[in-house]
Amino acid sequence: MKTVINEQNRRNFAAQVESMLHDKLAKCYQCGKCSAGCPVNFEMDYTPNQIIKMTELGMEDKVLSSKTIWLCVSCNTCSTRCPKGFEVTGIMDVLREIAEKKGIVSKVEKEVQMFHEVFLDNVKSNGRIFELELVGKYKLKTRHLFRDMFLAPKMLEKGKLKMHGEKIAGLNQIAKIFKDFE
Amino acid sequence: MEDKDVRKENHTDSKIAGDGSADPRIIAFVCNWCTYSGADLAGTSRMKYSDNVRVIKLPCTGRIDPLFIVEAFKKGAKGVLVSGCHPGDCHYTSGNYHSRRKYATFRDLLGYLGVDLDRVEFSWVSASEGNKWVSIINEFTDKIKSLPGKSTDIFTKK
Amino acid sequence: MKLAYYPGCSLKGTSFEYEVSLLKILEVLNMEIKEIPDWNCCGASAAHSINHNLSVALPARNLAIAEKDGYESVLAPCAACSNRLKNADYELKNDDILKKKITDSLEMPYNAEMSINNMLEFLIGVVGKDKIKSMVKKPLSGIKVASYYGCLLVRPPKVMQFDDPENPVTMDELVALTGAEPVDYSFKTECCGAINSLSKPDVVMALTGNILYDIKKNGADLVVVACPLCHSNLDVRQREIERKYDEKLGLPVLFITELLGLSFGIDPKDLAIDGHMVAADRVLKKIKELTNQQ
Amino acid sequence: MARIGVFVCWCGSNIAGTVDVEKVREEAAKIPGVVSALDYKYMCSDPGQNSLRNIIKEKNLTGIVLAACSPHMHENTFRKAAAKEGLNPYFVEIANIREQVSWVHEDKERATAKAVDLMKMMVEKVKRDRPIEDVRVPLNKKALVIGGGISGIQAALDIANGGVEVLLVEKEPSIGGRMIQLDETFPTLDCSSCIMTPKMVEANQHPNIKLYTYSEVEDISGYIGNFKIKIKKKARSVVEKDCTGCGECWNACPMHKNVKSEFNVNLSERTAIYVPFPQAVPLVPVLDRSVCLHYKKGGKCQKCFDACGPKCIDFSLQDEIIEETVGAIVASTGYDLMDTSMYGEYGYGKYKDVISGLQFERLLSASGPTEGVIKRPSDGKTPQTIVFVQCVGSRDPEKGVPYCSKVCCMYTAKHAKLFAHKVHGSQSYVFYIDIRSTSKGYEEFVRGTMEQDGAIYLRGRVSKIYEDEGKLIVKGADTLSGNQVEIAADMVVLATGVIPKKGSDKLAQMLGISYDKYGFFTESHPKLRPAESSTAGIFLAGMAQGPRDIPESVVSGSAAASKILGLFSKNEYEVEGTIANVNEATCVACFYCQRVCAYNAISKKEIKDRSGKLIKVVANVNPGLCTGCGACVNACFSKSIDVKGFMDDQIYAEIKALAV
Repeated sequence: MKTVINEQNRRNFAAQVESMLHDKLAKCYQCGKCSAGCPVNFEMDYTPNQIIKMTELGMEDKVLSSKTIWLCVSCNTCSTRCPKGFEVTGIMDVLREIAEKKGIVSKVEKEVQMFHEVFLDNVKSNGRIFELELVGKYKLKTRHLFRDMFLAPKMLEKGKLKMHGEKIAGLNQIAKIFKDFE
Repeated sequence: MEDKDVRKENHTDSKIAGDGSADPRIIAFVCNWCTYSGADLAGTSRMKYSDNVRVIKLPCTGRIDPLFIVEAFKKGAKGVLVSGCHPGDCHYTSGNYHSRRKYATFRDLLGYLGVDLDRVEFSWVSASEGNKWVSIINEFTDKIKSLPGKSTDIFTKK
Repeated sequence: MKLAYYPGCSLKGTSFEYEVSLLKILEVLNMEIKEIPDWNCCGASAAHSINHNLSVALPARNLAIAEKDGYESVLAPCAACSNRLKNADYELKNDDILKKKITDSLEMPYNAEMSINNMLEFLIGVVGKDKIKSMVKKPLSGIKVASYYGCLLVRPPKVMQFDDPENPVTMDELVALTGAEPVDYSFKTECCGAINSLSKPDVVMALTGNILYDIKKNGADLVVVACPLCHSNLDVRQREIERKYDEKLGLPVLFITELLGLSFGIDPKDLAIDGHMVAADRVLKKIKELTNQQ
Repeated sequence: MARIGVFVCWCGSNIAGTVDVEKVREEAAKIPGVVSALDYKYMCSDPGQNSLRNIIKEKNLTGIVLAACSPHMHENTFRKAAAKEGLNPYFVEIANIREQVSWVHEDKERATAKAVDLMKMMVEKVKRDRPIEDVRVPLNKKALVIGGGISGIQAALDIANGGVEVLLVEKEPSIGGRMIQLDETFPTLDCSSCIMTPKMVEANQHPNIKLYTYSEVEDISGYIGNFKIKIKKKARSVVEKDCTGCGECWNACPMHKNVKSEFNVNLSERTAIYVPFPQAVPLVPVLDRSVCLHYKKGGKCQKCFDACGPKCIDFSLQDEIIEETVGAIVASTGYDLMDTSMYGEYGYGKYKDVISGLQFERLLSASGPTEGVIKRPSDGKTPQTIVFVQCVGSRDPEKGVPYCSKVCCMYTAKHAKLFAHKVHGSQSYVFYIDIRSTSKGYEEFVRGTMEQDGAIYLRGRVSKIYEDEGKLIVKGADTLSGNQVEIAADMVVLATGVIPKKGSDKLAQMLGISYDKYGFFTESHPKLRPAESSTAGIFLAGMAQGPRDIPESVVSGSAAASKILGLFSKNEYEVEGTIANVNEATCVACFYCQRVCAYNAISKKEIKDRSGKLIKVVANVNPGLCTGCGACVNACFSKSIDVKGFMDDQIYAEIKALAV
């Protein structure tokens, strides 16, 4: 493990993250409380405090292709307990957004990323979530066709899965929002 | 030698004209504890700086009445420098804060009076900052020299 | 006070029980809420995960519509929805540049003065403890209930402004009002894995398993939640967790509205309790026996 | 009519090399009012000073200007010389033509012109000088020490040993402070009470020390040399002089279950009539009226009274106010521990076996609730695994304070060490962020805790602690290995951060000394005047100034004492006369001057006519407190206050002298 720091790249990346985050990376003094309390830390390749440090050092490729940013469930335990009030959850959002915009697909955690994408597509085309369609499209995309399928019959029986989705009247407004911000 | 002559020339010119910007009179109000000592240190270190400045020593920048600044301009100064201890380092605990706060409100009034605010400068020079004193004096003198004009330009509104 | 209602997608789908029970108890309480016309999805975790502006704009449309219709207060029973609405409102309050960008896109003004209530805030703050207490016809004494809050109701505290983020008590207070016994346990605000339910089922089962076994260990008869996401992880995934860890749980997971409904003496069927994956029959039977004794 | 003498010094070639001193002298002679002008090679030399003195005498000078080196060099020299000839020393002004002219400029003509300007300024200034008398404040040679912890006791003993009378005021029933609560001290592991108790006894028995325990300073006025103080001696309900400290009363007290012992940090109970700990000084109990049945149940219970042999319990005793005058004060009020129950994630207050560092000290202490055997508060079992969490409250701007509490790294290392010594085969884990062990022997001590005593150190904070099947599960991080760590512990000790003693801000306001935003007293200068407060005559010691350890507290106590002994070595305190002065005729009593004064030097003065009728109220400058900074002059709207030596007319004259 070795990193050669390129001053310009380091500054650019850190500045980009800081401006999106509205917070200073230098605030973090690496106490590790975020990592100590993170419920999904056990699956991560880098701990949250490492991600912060790596961002500060400009290790863009490693950070953006890490499992960590996609495993984060935004439970906010880290930010809530951070003694420095640093936006730990916020930085994960920012890094995901940068990765998404750059088209970097996480090799290991692409499913989480795909889920978010399918979810937003669903919102875009219906205005609301049509769960059956969401699940179906997600399964097609990830090809995990049979995962969780055993749940389906009972859910259908209980009335949890609606067979028809609704589209909202103001779909044009939703389309505009997506156009403006996508 | 030639340099010297040029300066001599300037000096005499200003004396005759009395308002040239080539040899402006600069008055510095400084506190006794930090800046005055810092200026002394520049001396004991034999640093050289512009000789346009005349220092008026006060116990603390908190003692500096903004009207002193007006008076200095009235008496022909082309630039006024106020310098004291760094924030938090005041020999008298909080005098420099008072002076800063006072100046913040007084600045508008100075502007209203027609004083070109570029001609007033505030700085913090500690007793150990002889070099800072030198560069502040030199830079401020150069700045004043670069400003257009005659003494009447200081009070732009008449 | 006019109260707007933002159901969110889950209440119209997998967590229809939540809406059914909510509307039922409001009927009993003689209170009215009005669904925000033509509301849209808040964007949930997906939006804030990959597109910050979208995560503010989508909720903002709903808030702006509510404001236009003259509402000052909105109820969002889904914890995730209320979290996103509060977040959007917070950002719009504190970032004028973003606010301009968003309202320009929406072509609607929004003053960011809406009071956004999650289910618990609504029950305690709008309905009121006294009114709830007065409606309790069949106290659930003898039933041990664990309140599970999860993440989204309490965190981040500076935005949610609700209860103690480490030791919340609001839901326990509501449980106590029904006559049931609140059960204390350590994982009240631990994360269940939330949105990664579909994409990382193993992770979700590990987290949810921790919570459920801790609840079980502390002797609860059932769990109450105020979040459809928590509910689907705790309820829908429970059988799988039992299989994975080879230990029976059998913990019915009810929405807080359902528990209140039971104590009001409403028929479980009217509260759609039979819509859950984990059958609540045993507990319902116990409740019936207890209330018969009273 | 002014008769000014101007003396231009060559300083060898130091000045004369760059400044045409003769020209300066010639220019001086031309100024109206200058009756004598002279240049000389070395004005500061004996011949130089002599000629100065001769001319003062001969020409009957009213003021002198020296165009010479910086006033910071020789102003005093020349003032003394002038004073010898009967001239008021403040009629001496210095034009600094060395440090600020000859040494910093090269062009002789221009340097000379500047030197002339500076000389002219000073001539105009000296013309307007008024005689100034240095102020002499008589000193009441008695000191007050507020706070009877280690730093206060040290200060009191040192002052008393210097032959000065000391009043030592302590809020609690016994002196000893925090140090007497500690078990052993780092890095030497000597027993705290073994080294503290003799000092307490010495303070109690010292002929020059008067002890006021269970007492508080209620009011302070005045200034250096002359502080008027009021001490409230709270009613003890026990007549001190008769009490033998036998203990019959507290043994008889029926209230022995419900009141938590403050001294043992809630780990044990105490009675209503009690001494906080067996070695208390003085060994006289206090009756806590807020819990005593006698007061609660209308006088029915008097079991202690009945049990008392010498009959020294008096339920009717009242608070007493004692008035004293002292010349100097030491403020050494110490510290409190932060309340860590705000960390919901750590469960302090919820889980009995999550305790604070100070509580662990009591568990270690032979005089503590468990007699030095480490037992869990929940079930009394001896813990085998303890997790220590550092920086709880410290370095936490969100929930606690941003500063480092300084002592926690060391006391945690000590705790882990003592735990290893007391419970063989046990294991401690220490979560830390950085280890601060910067004094003599400290780093070796911490290393020893790891290397010899086997404590495992993990670099990271703890995020959550919860109970599971009788164990405390500690979820922390080790950032060095990049791991989330879970440890099942029997007990957790939180290294709680320190904050100033509750009410220290109020005391500071009463004393008129400055304090920071946390309530720690601020020193007059952080480097050069660390023992002095911002107010003359008031000195600081111990943790009241900020986190520090025992040796530092002792040093600071001694430093304050030596400052006071130095002050008291003279009969009067001399203040430079360059202080503020009020023109009572024009003062309009707006008291803006009072608001800006950093030294509390301005008070309201009532002017009355002969019949005692109030005519007006004016500002009044206390010469013992004023430092002559001049902030008040600027604040004054009616131009009624001025600083001697830097009067408005003098400064305007200086500006005028520079007119181009």
